[in-house]
Amino acid sequence: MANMAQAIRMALAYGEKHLGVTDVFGEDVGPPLGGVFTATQGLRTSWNSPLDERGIIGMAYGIAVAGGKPVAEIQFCDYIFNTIDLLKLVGNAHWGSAGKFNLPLVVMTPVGAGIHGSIYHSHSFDSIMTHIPGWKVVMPCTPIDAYGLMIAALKDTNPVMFMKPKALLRTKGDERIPGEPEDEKVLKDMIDAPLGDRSNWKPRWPELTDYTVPIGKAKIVREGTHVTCVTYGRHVHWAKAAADTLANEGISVELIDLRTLYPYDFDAIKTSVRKTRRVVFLNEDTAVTNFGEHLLRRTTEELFYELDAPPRLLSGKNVPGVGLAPVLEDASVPQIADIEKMLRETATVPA
Amino acid sequence: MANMAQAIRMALAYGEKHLGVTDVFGEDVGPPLGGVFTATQGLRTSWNSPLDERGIIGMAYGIAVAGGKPVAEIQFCDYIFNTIDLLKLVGNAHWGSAGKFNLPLVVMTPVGAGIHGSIYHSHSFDSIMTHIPGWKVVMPCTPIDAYGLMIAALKDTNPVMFMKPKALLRTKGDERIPGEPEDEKVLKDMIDAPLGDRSNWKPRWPELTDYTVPIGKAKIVREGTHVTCVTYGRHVHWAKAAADTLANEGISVELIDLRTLYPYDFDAIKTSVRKTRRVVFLNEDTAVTNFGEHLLRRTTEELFYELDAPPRLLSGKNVPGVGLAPVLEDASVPQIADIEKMLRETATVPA
Amino acid sequence: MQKSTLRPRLEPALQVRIHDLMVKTRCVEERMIKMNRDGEGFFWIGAPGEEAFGVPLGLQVKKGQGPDFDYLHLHYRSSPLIMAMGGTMLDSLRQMGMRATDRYSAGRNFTNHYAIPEWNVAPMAPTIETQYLIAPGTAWVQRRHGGDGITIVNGGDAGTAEGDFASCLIWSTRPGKEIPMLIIVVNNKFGISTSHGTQHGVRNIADRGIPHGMQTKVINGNDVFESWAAIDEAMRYVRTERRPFLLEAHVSRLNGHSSSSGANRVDELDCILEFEKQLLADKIRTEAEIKATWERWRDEANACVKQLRTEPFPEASDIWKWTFHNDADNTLAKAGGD
Amino acid sequence: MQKSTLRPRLEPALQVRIHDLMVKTRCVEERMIKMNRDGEGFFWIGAPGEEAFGVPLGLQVKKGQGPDFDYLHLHYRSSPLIMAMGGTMLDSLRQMGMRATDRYSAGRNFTNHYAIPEWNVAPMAPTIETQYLIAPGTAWVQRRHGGDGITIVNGGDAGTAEGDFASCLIWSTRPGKEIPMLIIVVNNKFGISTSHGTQHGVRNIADRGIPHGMQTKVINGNDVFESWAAIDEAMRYVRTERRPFLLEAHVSRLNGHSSSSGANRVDELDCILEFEKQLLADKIRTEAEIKATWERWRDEANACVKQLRTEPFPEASDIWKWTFHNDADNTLAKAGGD
Ligand SMILES: Cc1ncc(C[n+]2csc(CCOP(=O)(O)OP(=O)(O)O)c2C)c(N)n1
Ligand SMILES: Cc1ncc(C[n+]2csc(CCOP(=O)(O)OP(=O)(O)O)c2C)c(N)n1
Ligand SMILES: [Mg+2]
Ligand SMILES: [Mg+2]
Repeated sequence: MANMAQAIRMALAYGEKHLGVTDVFGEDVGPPLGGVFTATQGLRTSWNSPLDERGIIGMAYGIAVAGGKPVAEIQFCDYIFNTIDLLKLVGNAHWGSAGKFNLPLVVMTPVGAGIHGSIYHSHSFDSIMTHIPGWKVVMPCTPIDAYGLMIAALKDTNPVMFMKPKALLRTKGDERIPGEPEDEKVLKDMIDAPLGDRSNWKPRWPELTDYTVPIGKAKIVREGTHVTCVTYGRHVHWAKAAADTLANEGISVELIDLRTLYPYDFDAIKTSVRKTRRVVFLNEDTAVTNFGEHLLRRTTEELFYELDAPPRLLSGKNVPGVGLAPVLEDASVPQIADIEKMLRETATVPA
Repeated sequence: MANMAQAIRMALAYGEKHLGVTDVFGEDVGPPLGGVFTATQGLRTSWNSPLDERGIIGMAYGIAVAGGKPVAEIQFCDYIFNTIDLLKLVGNAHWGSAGKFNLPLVVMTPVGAGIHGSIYHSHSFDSIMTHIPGWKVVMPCTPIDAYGLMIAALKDTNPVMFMKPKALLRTKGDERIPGEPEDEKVLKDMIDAPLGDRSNWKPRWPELTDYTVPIGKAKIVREGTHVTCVTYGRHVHWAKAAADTLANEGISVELIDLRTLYPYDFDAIKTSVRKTRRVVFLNEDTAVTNFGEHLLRRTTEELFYELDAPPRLLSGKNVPGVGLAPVLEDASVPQIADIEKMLRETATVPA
Repeated sequence: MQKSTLRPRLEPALQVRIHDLMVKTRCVEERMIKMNRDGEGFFWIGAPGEEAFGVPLGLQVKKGQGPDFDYLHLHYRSSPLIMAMGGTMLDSLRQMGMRATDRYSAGRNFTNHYAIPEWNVAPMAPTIETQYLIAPGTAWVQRRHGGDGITIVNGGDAGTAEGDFASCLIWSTRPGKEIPMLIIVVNNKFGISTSHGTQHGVRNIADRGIPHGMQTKVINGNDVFESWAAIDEAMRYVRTERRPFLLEAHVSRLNGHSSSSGANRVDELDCILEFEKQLLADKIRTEAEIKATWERWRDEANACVKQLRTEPFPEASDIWKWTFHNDADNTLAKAGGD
Repeated sequence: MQKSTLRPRLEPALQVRIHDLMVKTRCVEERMIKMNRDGEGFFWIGAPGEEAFGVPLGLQVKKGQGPDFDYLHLHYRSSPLIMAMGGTMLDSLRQMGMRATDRYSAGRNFTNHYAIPEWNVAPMAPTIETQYLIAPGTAWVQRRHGGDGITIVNGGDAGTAEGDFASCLIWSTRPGKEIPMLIIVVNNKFGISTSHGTQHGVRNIADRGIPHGMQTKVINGNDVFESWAAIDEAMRYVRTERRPFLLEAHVSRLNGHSSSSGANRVDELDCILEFEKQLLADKIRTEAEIKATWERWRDEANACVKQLRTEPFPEASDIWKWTFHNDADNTLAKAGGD
């Protein structure tokens, strides 16, 4: 099975061939490295940029104005925070020009903790990003969704922020990418750059086909009846693990992978919460002015009378960073045990 | 009575004289202009910076490291969004250095709509700013609170973001600043720069005295029993107007001016909501991942069983900007009628 | 004075045309200032004093849509350029008047903030200097596309303190990946109230291009002839060499920064008066012709204001338009945001 | 080769001391790389290859607290400087080992990220180039304070593409408000995998200071003698003239970018070996003495690792410490965030 980095790479290769992608660029995105997580190895249109995030976002904007289809990478979302004004400009271009210009561009960036990244390679970006109007925001948690969401992003005529859960980039899924060879060694041979000299290397892309995960559509990862858990990114997997444990205790968790953070699938949340009457919103961004609080607010406003328990947020702690020592990281970011605990509490508190 | 710009200026003059303020700086902050809203006219330590917001925040950080006490201005918060990474670094310096360095600095910036500022002079900053740990965040709604909060900010040994509600900077309060002369013309003569040539002008500051509005303390602006409204900045005044109207209908609104957005006075909110059992959070930032949603979330989690009605958020609309035409601005930002409506609905919905 | 050598290059007919456009621009700006004073518009910012540079620039733009034509990334003092390209007074005044008919922003943006896809004029924002980051993107596409279309970016002197200006120098001179871009700095010696010399240690702003191996030039942008020649030279170079050129033009700021500082006329050299002296001396125009030009455009401006007064303001529900590129998405967004 | 003229300036005892510190630095870095390989630390980034420049720099710092002394705003390849100032192996290795005893960050930050108030070493973050924005602040205070304390800022070549580098040039040369700052760029010709020459059109990075009227110099930072002399010259200038100096030092990057790229030794000139050749040729050190130096520091590094292994990791509740400067505020913050 392809890992998520390979899946993204294949989606971009598909995009270059079929969807008019003109530039995949950013710091160390082009040869020889092909991205610090290898997500852009071997791409025909990939190139290395200067070390300048503001220049990268500006360039993407300009390419889109001139009819190109750029995919810009910010190496870690920890380094995107000097571009918030530009992201706002991008999100504003269509609205501010009364519909005269739209900017069909994709920005992708790895987010979240989980690779012992310490203070400056562990940031989340969901809260600030969802606060910037005019963007679509997606975050996959499996390679197949990464493939399908990237293709959807490339087809979209709006700016799309594609968040890559850093900790999952090297993990495999259990569904094959359409066109992916059966043997993962074969895939590796075809599309992974060799160690050592790469100057003459060229990838051989499988016969990739179109596969779109529609933007705005959540996925019910696990059906359940006692409590709903709404999350995305790597916490989907942890929530699943927690739900499995809770199943043994007779607690049935309905797990929603939001996949698109904006515009999000509120119907899916509503339907589920109407059924379970209890809900936990889960993510790893810090706790104050957190995107999960938006979902919680809307749920509370619209479904107040249908809730049997206080809706809850489980998020990262509101401290300035994620520490390097594992005990610090684990204390900062929701762990499986924390998820279990909050789901259990929420499922069992008397109505 | 002093207006808010004069109050801030006097607090800074007090700070220069008594609290060790070394630098009040930013774009057009020094002579001749003294700030685009005149909030820094005549200050001894004020100076003009290059047109470079990133440089301004960096400079404040550096001055604080070297033992100075800087007050940096970003001319409009609309132009602070290229410095979010630096604000994060400032908020992180104490935590990341294990307590070795603290940064006693103040950043002040005008926020919000209300002066027909169009897309780029109407932004709010409460949501993103409260999402940045390590900062205290305040926003006054009267000259006297502006004076007292600025003095508190100058005494604080942490970074403080002082948000100036743009639309209120030229409005007067009904309490005199300690030391302020009775006649406002006298005050004007003493501290407002003359029109025309200012090269030889020097202000004569009144005998200002210490007056601190403690950071973290909300103010009950109006007591009430039927519904709580939690807000800050210029919406305090609008909420008051709405509450006055509703009083005629027999609806009693308890109005909380938060004054400090972080760390906020949750006790005040809790006490009030326990009494009224109904609450509306009000601000003009855009609706998705909005700071009011944090307050709403915490209130819901902690007081769920004591709420008789869905807690509500009334905020700016989730569109990329505030349009110039008044009808657009009014449609984007909560107006008195909107506040009335939501307070009325929340107060009267059956328990 | 270089004038004597430069003047012969400009055909009299062209000089007449330039003068006409300079006056047109001045008149539309002055009408906006009046609208502001009359309470018909909240904020004015514009270009009185930049006509001698902006009109020759606008006339030399290769106008059209797509990478074969010039892309423009402009600041808020670009009315001379836009008028010279064929922008109408009515369109500018509609934006000042915040009308629904404002084709640049439908009443959303400040005046002199354009967005014209047919002429490759990218959407403008008042955020100083960000256009210098966006411009390399269109120039990059043009580099790949070939042809002689170039990208033009302009902005003020104070704004060059933003790191974004330096980014532009870096991105336009990447070895072997240079881009066809005319980088302009319009130096009026002030950023709002702050004079250039108090904040910038450079002798010329344009000199900052030199270490990057860039062609540079500093000119008197108050002089039509010098401006025309320098723009011509710079554009030829960029169009053919497909490399950047950094051009600094010194100009006047005749009405101060904006309506925030009163928009009153200040005592600086007026490029239109200077040009008119030349036109008279060279017998290209008579006093009467010049007077008639002013009258015609003043009348036209007044007529436009009359016209726009009959036109509707936007409606409240319009705020929901155009957040996304398709209406279904806007509906979804509205549901989440309302 | 300028060496012949520069060499006599350095006393043999000083040369021995420099060598000792270079070896000390190399040994602590190599021990960190081993810790990383052994799973005792997750990420390594450091300075093998920068010792010939960094040690002479550290030895010439005016060390102390407050504006009378030098302020340092550093990047993550500053171990030679810190070791030369008197930093201990143990402290560096504790940070690598994420121990609670890590005096720079209590187990929070990556290795080689210092924060030393007693030596004016400002808190470090791995955000490239932001230190160039912060440094002018301490230099500004020093300008006002007087004395001969200066501010020193360093960073890499690739990072100069960030606009922040240009901001630093602007803020340090404001006319009449110039600041005493030694601006250093350590040019190892790479940013991670991207070579300098593919992204930067400048001949020398230091040339970018010239339009700002700044003194500049480019040196071979692999050479101890040249480094010492250039730093000496630059510091004298900055200390006395109270103006900035931009110094570019070319160095090797001996173990690649970081542990992310394997941290394997690459084939570039090794400044320690070069220096040792000189020491031998000049009979300042013998083979045996050199060998002993390496052994002593290797042993010391191993002993430190043994020591730190006995030391505790941070505790989960530690995350709540130091968000704010006082505990009451931290308690309040915890209540809101927990
Ligand atoms: C990023 C940003 N910071 C601040 C402002 C506020 N502002 C508007 S115009 C201006 C001065 C610009 O001066 P200059 O670049 O010289 O252009 P000029 O107006 O003189 O043509 C400032 C500070 C802004 N619009 N954008
Ligand atoms: C603002 C920012 N962007 C990106 C990164 C990721 N990053 C870490 S080191 C590095 C390369 C730095 O190259 P250079 O400035 O030459 O310094 P060197 O590592 O070569 O000493 C990059 C891109 C970062 N740390 N900060
Ligand atoms: Mg200017
Ligand atoms: Mg480098």
